Amino acid sequence: MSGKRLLAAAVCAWAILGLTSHAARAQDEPKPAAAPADVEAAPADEGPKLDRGNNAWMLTSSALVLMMTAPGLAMFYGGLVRKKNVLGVIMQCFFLMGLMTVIWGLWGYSLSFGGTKPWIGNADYLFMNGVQSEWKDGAPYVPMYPTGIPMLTHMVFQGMFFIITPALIVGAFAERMKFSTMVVFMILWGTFVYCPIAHWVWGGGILAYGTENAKEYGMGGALDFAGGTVVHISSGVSALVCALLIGKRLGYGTEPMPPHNLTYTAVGAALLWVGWFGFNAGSALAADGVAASAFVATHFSAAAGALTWAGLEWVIRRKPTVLGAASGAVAGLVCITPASGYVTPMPALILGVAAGVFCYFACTSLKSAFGYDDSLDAFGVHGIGGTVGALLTGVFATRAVQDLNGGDPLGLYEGGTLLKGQIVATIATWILAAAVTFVILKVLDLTMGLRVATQDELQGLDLTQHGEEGYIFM
Amino acid sequence: MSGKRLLAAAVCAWAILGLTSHAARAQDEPKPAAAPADVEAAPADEGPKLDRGNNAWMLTSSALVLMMTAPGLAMFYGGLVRKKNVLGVIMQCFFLMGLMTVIWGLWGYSLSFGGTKPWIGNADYLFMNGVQSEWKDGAPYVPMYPTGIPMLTHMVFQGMFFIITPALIVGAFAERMKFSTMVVFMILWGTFVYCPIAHWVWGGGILAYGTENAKEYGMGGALDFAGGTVVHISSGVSALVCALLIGKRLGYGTEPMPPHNLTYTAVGAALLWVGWFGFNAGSALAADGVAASAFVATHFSAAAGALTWAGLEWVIRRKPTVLGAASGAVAGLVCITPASGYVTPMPALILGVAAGVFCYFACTSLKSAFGYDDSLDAFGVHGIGGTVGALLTGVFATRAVQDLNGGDPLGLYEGGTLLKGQIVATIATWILAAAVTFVILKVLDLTMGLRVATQDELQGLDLTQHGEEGYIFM
Amino acid sequence: MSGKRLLAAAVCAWAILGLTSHAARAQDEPKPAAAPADVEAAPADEGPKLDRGNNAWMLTSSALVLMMTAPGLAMFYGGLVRKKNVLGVIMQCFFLMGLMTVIWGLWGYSLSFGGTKPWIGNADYLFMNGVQSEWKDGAPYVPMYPTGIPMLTHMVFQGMFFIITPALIVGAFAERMKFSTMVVFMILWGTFVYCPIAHWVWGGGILAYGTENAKEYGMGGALDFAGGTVVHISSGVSALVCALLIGKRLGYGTEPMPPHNLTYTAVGAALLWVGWFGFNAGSALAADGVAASAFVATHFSAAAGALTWAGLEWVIRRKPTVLGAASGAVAGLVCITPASGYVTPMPALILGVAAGVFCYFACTSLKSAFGYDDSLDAFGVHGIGGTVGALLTGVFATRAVQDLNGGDPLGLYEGGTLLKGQIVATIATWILAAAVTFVILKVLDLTMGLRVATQDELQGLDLTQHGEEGYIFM
Amino acid sequence: MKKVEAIVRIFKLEDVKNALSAKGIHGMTITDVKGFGRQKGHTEMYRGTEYKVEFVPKVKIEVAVPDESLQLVLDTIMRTAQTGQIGDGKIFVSDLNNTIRIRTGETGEQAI
Amino acid sequence: MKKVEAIVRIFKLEDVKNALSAKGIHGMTITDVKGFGRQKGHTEMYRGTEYKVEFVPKVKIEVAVPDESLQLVLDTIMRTAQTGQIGDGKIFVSDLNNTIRIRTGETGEQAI
Amino acid sequence: MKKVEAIVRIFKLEDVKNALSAKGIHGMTITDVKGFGRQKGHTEMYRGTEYKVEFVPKVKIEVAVPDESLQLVLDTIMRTAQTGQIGDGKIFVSDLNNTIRIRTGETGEQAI
Ligand SMILES: Nc1ncnc2c1ncn2[C@@H]1O[C@H](COP(=O)(O)OP(=O)(O)O)[C@@H](O)[C@H]1O
Ligand SMILES: Nc1ncnc2c1ncn2[C@@H]1O[C@H](COP(=O)(O)OP(=O)(O)O)[C@@H](O)[C@H]1O
Ligand SMILES: Nc1ncnc2c1ncn2[C@@H]1O[C@H](COP(=O)(O)OP(=O)(O)O)[C@@H](O)[C@H]1O
Repeated sequence: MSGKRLLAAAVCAWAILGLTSHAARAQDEPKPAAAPADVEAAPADEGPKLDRGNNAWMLTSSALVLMMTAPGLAMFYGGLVRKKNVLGVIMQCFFLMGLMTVIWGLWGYSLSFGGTKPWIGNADYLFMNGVQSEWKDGAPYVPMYPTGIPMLTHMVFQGMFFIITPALIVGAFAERMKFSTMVVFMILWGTFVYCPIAHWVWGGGILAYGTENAKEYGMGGALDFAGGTVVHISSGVSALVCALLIGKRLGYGTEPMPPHNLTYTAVGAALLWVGWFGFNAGSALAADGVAASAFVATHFSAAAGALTWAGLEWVIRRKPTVLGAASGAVAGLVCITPASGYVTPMPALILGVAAGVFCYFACTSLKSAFGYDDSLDAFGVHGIGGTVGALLTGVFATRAVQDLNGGDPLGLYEGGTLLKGQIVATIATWILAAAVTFVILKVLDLTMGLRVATQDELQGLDLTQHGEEGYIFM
Repeated sequence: MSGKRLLAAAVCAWAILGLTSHAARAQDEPKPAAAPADVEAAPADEGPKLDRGNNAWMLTSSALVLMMTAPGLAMFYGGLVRKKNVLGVIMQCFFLMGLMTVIWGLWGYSLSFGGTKPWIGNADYLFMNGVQSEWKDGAPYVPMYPTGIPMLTHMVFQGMFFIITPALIVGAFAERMKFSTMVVFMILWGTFVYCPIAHWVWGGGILAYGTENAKEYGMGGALDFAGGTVVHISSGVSALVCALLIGKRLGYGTEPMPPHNLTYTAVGAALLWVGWFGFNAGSALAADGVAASAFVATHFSAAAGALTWAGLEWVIRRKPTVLGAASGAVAGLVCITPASGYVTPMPALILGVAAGVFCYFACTSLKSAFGYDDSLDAFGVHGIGGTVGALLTGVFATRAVQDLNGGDPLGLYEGGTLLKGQIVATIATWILAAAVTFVILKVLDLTMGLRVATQDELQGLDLTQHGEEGYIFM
Repeated sequence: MSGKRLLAAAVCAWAILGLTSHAARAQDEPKPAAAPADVEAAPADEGPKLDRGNNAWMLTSSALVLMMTAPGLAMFYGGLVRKKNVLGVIMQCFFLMGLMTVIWGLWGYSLSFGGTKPWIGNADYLFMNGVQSEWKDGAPYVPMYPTGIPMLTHMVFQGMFFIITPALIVGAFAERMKFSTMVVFMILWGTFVYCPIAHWVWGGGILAYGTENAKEYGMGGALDFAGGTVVHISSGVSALVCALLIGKRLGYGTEPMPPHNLTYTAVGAALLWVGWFGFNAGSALAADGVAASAFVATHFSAAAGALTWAGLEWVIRRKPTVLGAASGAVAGLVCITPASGYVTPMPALILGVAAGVFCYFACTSLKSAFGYDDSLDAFGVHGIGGTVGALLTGVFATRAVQDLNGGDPLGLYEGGTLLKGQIVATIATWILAAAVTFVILKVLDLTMGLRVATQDELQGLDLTQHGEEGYIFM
Repeated sequence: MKKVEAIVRIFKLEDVKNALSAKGIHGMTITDVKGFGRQKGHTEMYRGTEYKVEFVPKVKIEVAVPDESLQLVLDTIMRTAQTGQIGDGKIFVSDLNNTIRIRTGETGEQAI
Repeated sequence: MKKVEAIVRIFKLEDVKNALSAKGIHGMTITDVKGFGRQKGHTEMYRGTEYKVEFVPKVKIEVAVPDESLQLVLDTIMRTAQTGQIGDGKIFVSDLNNTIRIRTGETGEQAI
Repeated sequence: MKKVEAIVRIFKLEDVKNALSAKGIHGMTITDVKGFGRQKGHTEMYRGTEYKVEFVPKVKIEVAVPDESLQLVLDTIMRTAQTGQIGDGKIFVSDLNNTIRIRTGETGEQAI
């Protein structure tokens, strides 16, 4: 019900936004997004020169972010489902590592980071042209990114985000979605939801802080250091739409569906925590002071989130659980993501606590109030946590970490005006994600069908979708 | 019995040490600890400049050390307990990642690394003041550490040590300790055991090699590259005290308590091995030749330890076991920790062999001789291995790796006098750890109680402390 | 049968090659292998100076490659065997981490990288002499490698390859080989198979691209960026010989032998994917543009391999499996290994597809056609994938990534002549690996025996070889 | 007294248990078993090759009942465990000489 | 011959087994089971919401005994498995027509 | 009708099952059990100290058979499960009052 209304609202809002955009297109192209804080001056003719320290850190970060999807998320989610569906979830994560990587290389990176049009990228980087090394006047030429890393490094680092973001959605329709439909859904979702939002926020589009585009359409734009909007709100909100459209699991509400292996879930959460250092500190695109600051903020928020969630259980239910501590850590990591490169350590603790509180109640009170079956709480943790984080970034971002406003304050707390841009970005992301996901799913529902047969759901996805069993212990 | 006597001794010794200290406080403040080998010259007014290579390595190392606690240690320990307690152990490790991080940020780092008083740090860095970025004369200012990394990087790297050290103790009281009591214990232990020792050895305190403080009270001080005293002796000795005071598990000695999942234990040991590169080579606080040397020493000692322990089993019991190889590798890693940045590869092999031999017999003959129930051999591996390592550092440390003595030899083997300082540091650490842990536990025993109810211990900590089960395979 | 013939052929071919070599030895020493692309100019007297960015990346890569063996390969292989043998496989991987490391430190590195004789290394680096830091004219002296990393870093990075290569062979004789025999076999195999091939290809020997040696005996030599010949062909071909000589598992072909824990296999595959970034991008021995390019090629090929294998199953068997996606990813990683530092992203996708197709049919049609029991498809994936990769490197290698031929084209595709050298290197590796492995196994068969007793095989290696059980869930 | 052993589909366990306790049968013992019968198992895949798994996971429900409530128990199980598809399972009935409640030492029907 | 099936608490298995072999009963077969009865299971938590787990893990001990040693076996199990708390379990006794030792083909009481 | 319960070695399960269905016995139920008997288990190691594991993993095969095919079933199991080593296992035979096929409600021998 409520879901339907929400979506209706979304669609209208979107239409309106759409119109304004058309009007807007008349305007002449805004100039490129401001280059990151620490671009190194370099001779105009040859572009930035290689910084091996930055490159070392960014390659490491790229590896860490891949690790987040598998084994990280695969174990975190895999442990939460029933035994008969463990491979189904792991397969979805693993297969997406292959699928989204190929899409990213062929067109995804170009649609996200090509040019600085307001709404979407361009074709400059299709098939890695202009990104890969070329043979140029008698020598290999390596296109460089402003922070002194090869563009290939930037591409592959961002490509890891393109993997984990759809993988997060898997939690919403776990234990019942048709594998074939999931594959098609993710191709469309990555292209029509992720790429536009990534371009808006990071590619110099309508929400990119301080750009002409943002001044034009985005009320100055938003700061999203590592993906509060692009990654977490987009996946979390889409997850909610999935949960509403695909419907509840058989027996949901009547029989218990306990996690079949919490040791995996705890291990997965720990790997997410570790990998998130690459995700957030890596988003500095350099091994500098901002990276160090983001690393610390990430760590502190995760810690505060874990203590808060487990603490709430302890107070309310009189027992702190492993799942609670793990969920809280993840919530803290989600919430700090957009803020990580802009806030100091103490506010990071506050964001962690906020994440713990909001996500705890989203996964308990909110979910039971509306009665949707977001199997693994992809919305409760990523949608809610991402939203809280995006907004609090507008409160706690400080020029003490990065001076992005010509010496003027950023966040509300230090007297800045960033918050309004954050609100706009949050709403825009909610709308795009909800609307496009809704349309894609409706189409797939009519064409391929979203859900496995009842018999198959009862027997489990492992055997029926993949012809395998997770454990054969006899 | 023996335990009691040992502790009595400890307390007396401590009292004495305490008095001298008071006398000593009259002295004027010693000057800062010598900066690490590779400080880079930098204009006096602006402090050391950022070295991105060093920072890249230190951020990576910080991530690796977190990974050691979970999933590393959580799986290593989790696999060794019985199924009904697997979550109990994992939860303790995971929860400590949150708890100790917050303490470290609020006061731990300041008490450990603030100032260079002889006995304990100061309040300079409380709540990250003087560590985090600040807005200073119209620009962000990033406080730097001498090796060209932000102080935030140094803080978070050291913070990871503050997590794993208490987590190591968990092995001693596994399967029977009350979760609530464990939480309070660790807060006190971190503050009153870890911080002082870290300050003594690394913070310019009474045991910091070559400092005035060390000349004053520490017989010249000790070399502890990555934590033989601070991490392993402190946790290992405290573990022994815990095992003695909390008593044996129900049925200990009468019924077998086999590890419920040795695959986890092996995986955990491998992750510890990998993470230890960050732990030891990261302790160079730079990506230089010393880091490379420490990396190699670590790897060689782990290898020798694994072969030695498994080899001893092969000879004595006629079967080499996975647990033996894993335990030996960890023993080798523990033993090389204090020496890693000071010894060449061949001595590293010797330390690994020594670790295998001493820890093997500590976990078999010694433990059965005294009959205490150190559930997962936290003392046998970390207490013994750390002690052996701290002493052998005094034998094999060489100026060929780091010239810390004005060109004069260091270790006994090359004719140096380092050993006496190592002995002093070892004894002082044993005493502080044993005495303070004893006092804390006694207080908690009287106030909160250390141990779960018998019924709960029989049913397992997972259900009774956390309301969860590790595996639900039906 | 077929196996026998193949081996006969091998031995003859080898004999011939052997003779030519003797003749050849008369020639005067070829000069050193060309230093890697990005050597930094440095004053002749003091050698290359430390590059902290490169060193940071290489230390990280070394850690990643160790992680590939355990937990990576240990879980990948461990999950594929039956429950009763899971520790047997994990133990072999873990024990090899210790064993091969010690051998590498004592003589392996020297035999592989000492001097530039055509056939084998020399004694320069025995026991780490000339590799470790020394006390030289009043200061510590750190021997450096041309890319600005300490030789210790190069040694330990290469040492990780010396661990995983033999560990890959474990897949061929899993579930039936005597542990003691395996230990002796690996010592001999590492010394007489790995070291010579590593020297030929990477140590300036007969196959090292562009060296005098290669011009002399290797038709110009081959490009093997990260180990298509040295690691994958050598281990894969040796694996086939092992499978043929040790014979089938009891009940092979009559009763199903399903993987006991596919969740481990999927997690292991994901860890291999992550670790492979260190393996391939690390083989640039620097954090430069080549490293970034290799990182991307690796990622793209793994992705294409996963999609291809799972896709083939989907088409042929109508169900894509987790094991298929995992196997395909590994096949793609194997195949790109020799090419990773020489090809652009799109060809990397092609190599991934080729790997998926060839390895799929090698593990199904080929294996069933010949009926050998290569338990975990070490030959099907590494032997075949490595061969396909080595040859396709000769097709797609381009000067656009590295200009190694004085500006002239490299691969067939851009009109170069590299392919013939690749073919020679592939054949030479097949022959050496097959012949020496055959001889070693025959000797061990007569002396120690290769296989456990039938009773032990039925009961499982965990209990009979190691006196342990993997899981005790009661 | 009689012992009733029913082999049923795993996902029917919850229903059967609830139906029985609704009928006042407050004790039973469950065992995980593997069944072999007309229902023909399934095929699984291993690296592109298929193999048959002939055993089907089932649960066995054991209930000791006084003779008079035997029929009730049988009917209840029949009704709730039935799907009509091959593989619904079997019920086996046999005699019990005695039952003892360990806690109290009670024997016979009051021990049930 | 009689067949004795005892459902007992997991942590009592060791004691019962030792007591029986002390009494000269040298063979038995153990099965992991889940029990449902007066003992009411426990609640578990899942992301802040609670749910009841009604099945309690138990072990079933099966012993085939010659009629003359039946009483001895029953008494031994009773004594060692008892805690007095709800959930101690049950013992079921039934007839065995025959027992065969596969190794030797012996039948009847000497096969036990 | 009779119920046959055979405790056999795990690796014999496949053979016994095949032999039985070759003989036209198309239904059986398998349970993982642990056995205690003359076969004395094994020792395991834990950090250099040894401990005995007295229980040996076995499987229990339960088959309900019409009286006339009882002997056939017993012989088949005997023959295929025997190795002659201690630990081959036991076969227990008992009476069944009734069998019901849940799917159809058929009772007695045609339900088997
Ligand atoms: N003769 C038998 N003895 C013991 N168990 C049996 C026997 N026949 C069938 N079963 C059990 O009943 C289950 C269902 O039987 P099956 O023949 O598959 O379907 P249906 O009960 O519909 O005829 C089997 O999986 C097996 O566990
Ligand atoms: N009627 C029954 N049939 C089969 N098993 C039963 C029956 N009643 C109880 N049990 C078994 O005995 C166990 C203990 O019974 P319960 O009623 O919980 O406690 P108590 O034995 O003290 O009365 C149960 O968990 C169940 O496994
Ligand atoms: N009295 C008994 N009651 C129930 N099961 C038994 C009994 N005696 C033996 N068994 C089962 O039979 C198995 C084999 O018996 P054992 O004495 O070890 O060898 P054998 O059958 O060759 O004499 C045991 O592991 C146990 O499972």
